[in-house]
Amino acid sequence: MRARVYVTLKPSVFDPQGRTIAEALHSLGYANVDDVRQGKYFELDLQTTEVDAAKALAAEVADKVLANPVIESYRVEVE
Amino acid sequence: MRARVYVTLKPSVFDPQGRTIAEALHSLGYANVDDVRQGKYFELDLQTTEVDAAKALAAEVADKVLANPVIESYRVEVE
Amino acid sequence: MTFGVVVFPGSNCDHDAYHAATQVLGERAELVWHKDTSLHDADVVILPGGFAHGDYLRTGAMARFSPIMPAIKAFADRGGPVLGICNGFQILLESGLLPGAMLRNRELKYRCEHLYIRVEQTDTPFSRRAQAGQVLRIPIGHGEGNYYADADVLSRLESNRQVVFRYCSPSGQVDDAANPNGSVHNVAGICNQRRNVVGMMPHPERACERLLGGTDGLVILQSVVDAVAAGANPADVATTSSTASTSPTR
Amino acid sequence: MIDATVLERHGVTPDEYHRIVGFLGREPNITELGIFSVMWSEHCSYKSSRVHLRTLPTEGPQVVQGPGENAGAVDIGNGLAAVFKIESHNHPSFIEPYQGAATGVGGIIRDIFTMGARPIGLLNSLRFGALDAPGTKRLLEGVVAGIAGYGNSIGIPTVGGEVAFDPCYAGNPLVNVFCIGIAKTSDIIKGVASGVGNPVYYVGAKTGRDGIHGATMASAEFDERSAEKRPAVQVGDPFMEKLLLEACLEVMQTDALIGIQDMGAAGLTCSTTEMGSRGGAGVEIDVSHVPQRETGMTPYEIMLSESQERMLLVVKKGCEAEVERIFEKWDLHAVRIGEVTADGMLRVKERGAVVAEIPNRALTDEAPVYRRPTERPASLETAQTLDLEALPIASAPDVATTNRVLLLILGSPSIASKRWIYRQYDHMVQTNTVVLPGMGAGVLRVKGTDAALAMSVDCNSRYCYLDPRLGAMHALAEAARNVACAGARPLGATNCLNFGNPEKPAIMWQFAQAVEGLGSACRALSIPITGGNVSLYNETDGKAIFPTPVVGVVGLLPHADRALGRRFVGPDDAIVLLGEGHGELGGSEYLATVHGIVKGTPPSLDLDKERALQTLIVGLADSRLVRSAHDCSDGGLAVALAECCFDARVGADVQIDGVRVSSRDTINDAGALFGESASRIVVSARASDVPAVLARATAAGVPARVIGNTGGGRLRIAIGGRTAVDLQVEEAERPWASAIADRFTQRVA
Ligand SMILES: Nc1ncnc2c1ncn2[C@@H]1O[C@H](COP(=O)(O)OP(=O)(O)O)[C@@H](O)[C@H]1O
Ligand SMILES: [Mg+2]
Repeated sequence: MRARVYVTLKPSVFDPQGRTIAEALHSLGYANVDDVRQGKYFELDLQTTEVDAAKALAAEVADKVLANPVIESYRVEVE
Repeated sequence: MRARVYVTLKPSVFDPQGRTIAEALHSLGYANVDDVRQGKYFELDLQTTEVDAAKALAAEVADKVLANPVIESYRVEVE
Repeated sequence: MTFGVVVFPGSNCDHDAYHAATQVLGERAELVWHKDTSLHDADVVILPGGFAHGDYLRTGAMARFSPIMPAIKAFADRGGPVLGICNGFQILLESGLLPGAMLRNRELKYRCEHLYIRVEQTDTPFSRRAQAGQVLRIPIGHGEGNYYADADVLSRLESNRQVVFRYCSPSGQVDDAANPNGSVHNVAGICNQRRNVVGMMPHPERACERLLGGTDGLVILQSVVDAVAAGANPADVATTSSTASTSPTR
Repeated sequence: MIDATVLERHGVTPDEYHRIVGFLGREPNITELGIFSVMWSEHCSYKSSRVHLRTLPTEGPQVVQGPGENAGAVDIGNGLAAVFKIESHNHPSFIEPYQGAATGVGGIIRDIFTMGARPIGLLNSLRFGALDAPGTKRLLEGVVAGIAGYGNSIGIPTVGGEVAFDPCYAGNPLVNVFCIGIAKTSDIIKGVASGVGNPVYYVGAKTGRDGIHGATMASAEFDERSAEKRPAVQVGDPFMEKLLLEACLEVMQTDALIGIQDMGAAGLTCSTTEMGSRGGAGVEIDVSHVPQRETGMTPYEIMLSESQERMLLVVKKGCEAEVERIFEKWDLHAVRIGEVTADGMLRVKERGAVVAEIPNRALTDEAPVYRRPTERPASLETAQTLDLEALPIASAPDVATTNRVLLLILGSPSIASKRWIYRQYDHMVQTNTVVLPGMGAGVLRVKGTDAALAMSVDCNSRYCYLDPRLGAMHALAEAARNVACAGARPLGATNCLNFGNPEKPAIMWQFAQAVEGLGSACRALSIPITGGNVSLYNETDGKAIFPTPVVGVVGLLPHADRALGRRFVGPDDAIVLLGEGHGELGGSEYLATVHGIVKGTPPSLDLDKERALQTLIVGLADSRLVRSAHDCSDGGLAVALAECCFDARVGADVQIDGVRVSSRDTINDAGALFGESASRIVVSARASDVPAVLARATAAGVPARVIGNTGGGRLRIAIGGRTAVDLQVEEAERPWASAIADRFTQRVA
């Protein structure tokens, strides 16, 4: 089973990388892009075949390893 | 309107970060996680209000700037 | 002759290249701001190391859109010698002047130290003074120097003899133990098909003075001084092919 | 509106509040209270430390700038000055190691370029709990990556530092970062605001709610517009700082600038008031002009935000366009937010309406100063009592056991090679690095001259715990000795005083003692203090760290190519020991690593002897009479000798005298090999130069003796003719080289 984990900086944390990308896009003429925030994205291949177990496992892994709870939050999806 | 862009290394490209995380997870006892691949995730705030236009814009930005076609592929979602 | 050293926002080895060109080689050099659209009278262009635009998206990803890039492309198309060092190499890859891409070092850590590279090809403007198979001790300093190209591109690179430098042991052995970042085929530097554009991860400008622990980088910079003096369009440079083995032992 | 709870949340005592009301002649509003609270905080006002710091020697003919500006500066000849300072980022690094360390690097770099100097080098001094304790590796990895992430990106080489591990830092790691830059002495720029009507500019990152300190945080209770939750963690933006660095240095080339200061701790508040107070002027700003990253920010939040990568400039009237143009070139927008006034007030407006009005002096010069009570901790007696006879070891020495002990010490993380760490730092960018990290003090040549600067940061906190006064003297002496070993004459020092809670008399005693010791060592060695930083309240669960006064010393080598490293250069050189060992084991690495105790009194330190030794080694280097020099400190002579062999793979065959510190010979051997007597240097010299070396030493009054020769593949040390240590250099090097790296092996197939 495949789980997807999305890790993003908490909304209150400044994201200089996203801002720099947004500014670069503006200078390329993409004025319609107001803002960019950059996060991380993980695909996990799990041996689990049950959706709930997979979700729980992915969330635990996200919480413990993939995300830094001090500044980041995460979201888990299972397909 | 918000667009989400997911950038991942092509399957044929070795992902040292994903590999390292997978190994770390194994050593922490998560034997159920077969493999991990790490990608990037972008949230774009667009001024566009039409779904199709937003999608097209996000795809263009992804294609031109956010992803490197030599090693990466991308996926776009609009909410 | 004049070195044109391009300054991107976030370049930080620009002054080092400038120093090597002017103070060590005694040549002229000019810093070219990335928003310029002309290289003025540069005879050779250096894209220096550093972190253009912070390398926030990908190394070199944003620099390739700089206003100066069309002039660099045109210069390269005319056969002018272009050297991308470290971040400059990454920019050349992103802008398509050289094939392939960079991944993070396989150990995921930035790595700075003196290393050894073997000169594989001597028919480029940046290696013509070296001996084929010569081992150079030159520092690296990068977190994303893990060169990648897919199998087709790689075999084309090898058969066209476009791998100019490979990481090796002090005695010239090309093997995995000598590979600091996981690059395919121990690639430390490559050139384009026309051989006038060279990209390399190690920093020759850091190895030009005895005081700083070695002068092996000089051969690279002096090569291009020779090339320009010879008025050589690199395409015309004697194509005496180098003798170093083209496929590394893995 | 302002009640006891609000005061407490701002860390303002009732007495202090009384004084605030006195200065204003009325009750402050919440914005004013916030401004007072940060300016009167320990961090900004030095209220507990100031009376002690005043006693430090800060003068000397070489001093261009002493304490009080953003950084200190010393004259290095050729019309140039070295500008340097050290600063702590302990607490933020504990909360978020990567960003905490990264923003610490960013902050100290701003302090240097603010002075008009181009930063050319960084050092870092790190302290963690035991490396194998839970959490330490993650902290270390994050801190090192953060330092690398910021310093590498901005292009300033990290050329040295120190890392030590001790359980006392488990809940409170220390991250101190040192930066040095070079300026033309005539071009040094100060953080002053002057010239009534001159515009005040803001440039750099936009202001967000980040970094508004918990203790001084506004809450919905006293301001309905503020959000309830604010992150304490700030994210560094080295790319922005690189742009700021280049743009500011370019602006400084013009005559448009009156003064400049970075917005560090207490952000806009601190920079406006300090600049005004230094210039004897007032500053008036309108917060509505301040670029903001978030919506609905209050004046309180804007004034107290500690968003990174921001600078405040006072520009000559009429030069606005010139300044704005330079910043635009670097894609930075300099924004005029106010002007210099004549009335000495900090006046803050919001869309024209005054929201705070405070005399600058009340915030700076008139800030509270406390002479807090001190008391020698009773427990010190026990700690200082060391009974060598009680150590559980055999009495008859044998080579195998002593070899094992040496290997154990070499593999102790505090002693072991820090290569795994400094390999992650770009230490060569700017092409000035003459002596690489790992070889002793960092040495950077000064382009355009023959000279080089040497620098080192040091502190043995075990010594400082056992005797803070003597420990601090050792810290200065060791840093200076490391610099001298590179061949450089020490010119000046900076210090970062990391201590526990100053409201506890025992901690305050440690602090007072350490400052006293530091001052007396500085005077004896003629090394003035040009600046520094104090970090107090380093405690977790009421348990303080060892007192850790980290000292950074900067020295000058007239000829860069005469710099020395620790490593033996080749075989058949004579090994000479300068100075004498007395087998002092108190507070030693030997006791800590082998016996797990921190006890006794630190080695004695005779500053006259130290001075003679340092003068001698600088002269020997300058005359090219020695080929390598290595300070003998942590781990003693045996460790120093081993380190001279490492990386070079040159062996050594050495005979030393025994010492008598115990009835048992094993302990006497330990004293001779691992005792940490001060003022000793191991040098190597060509055999033909030995007479000259010894003659110089005699003339200087420094004991010196040939103790052996370099060469071969073994490290052999005999004591009084009897072999004590005998190891293959490679075997000795293994635990030293791999102790840290092996704990992080992360190799992907
Ligand atoms: N955190 C660090 N960053 C860079 N270099 C370091 C660091 N820690 C130690 N080093 C380098 O390793 C070497 C040994 O450090 P240390 O044991 O403190 O030396 P010494 O005993 O001479 O004071 C020095 O050259 C020092 O600069
Ligand atoms: Mg030290």
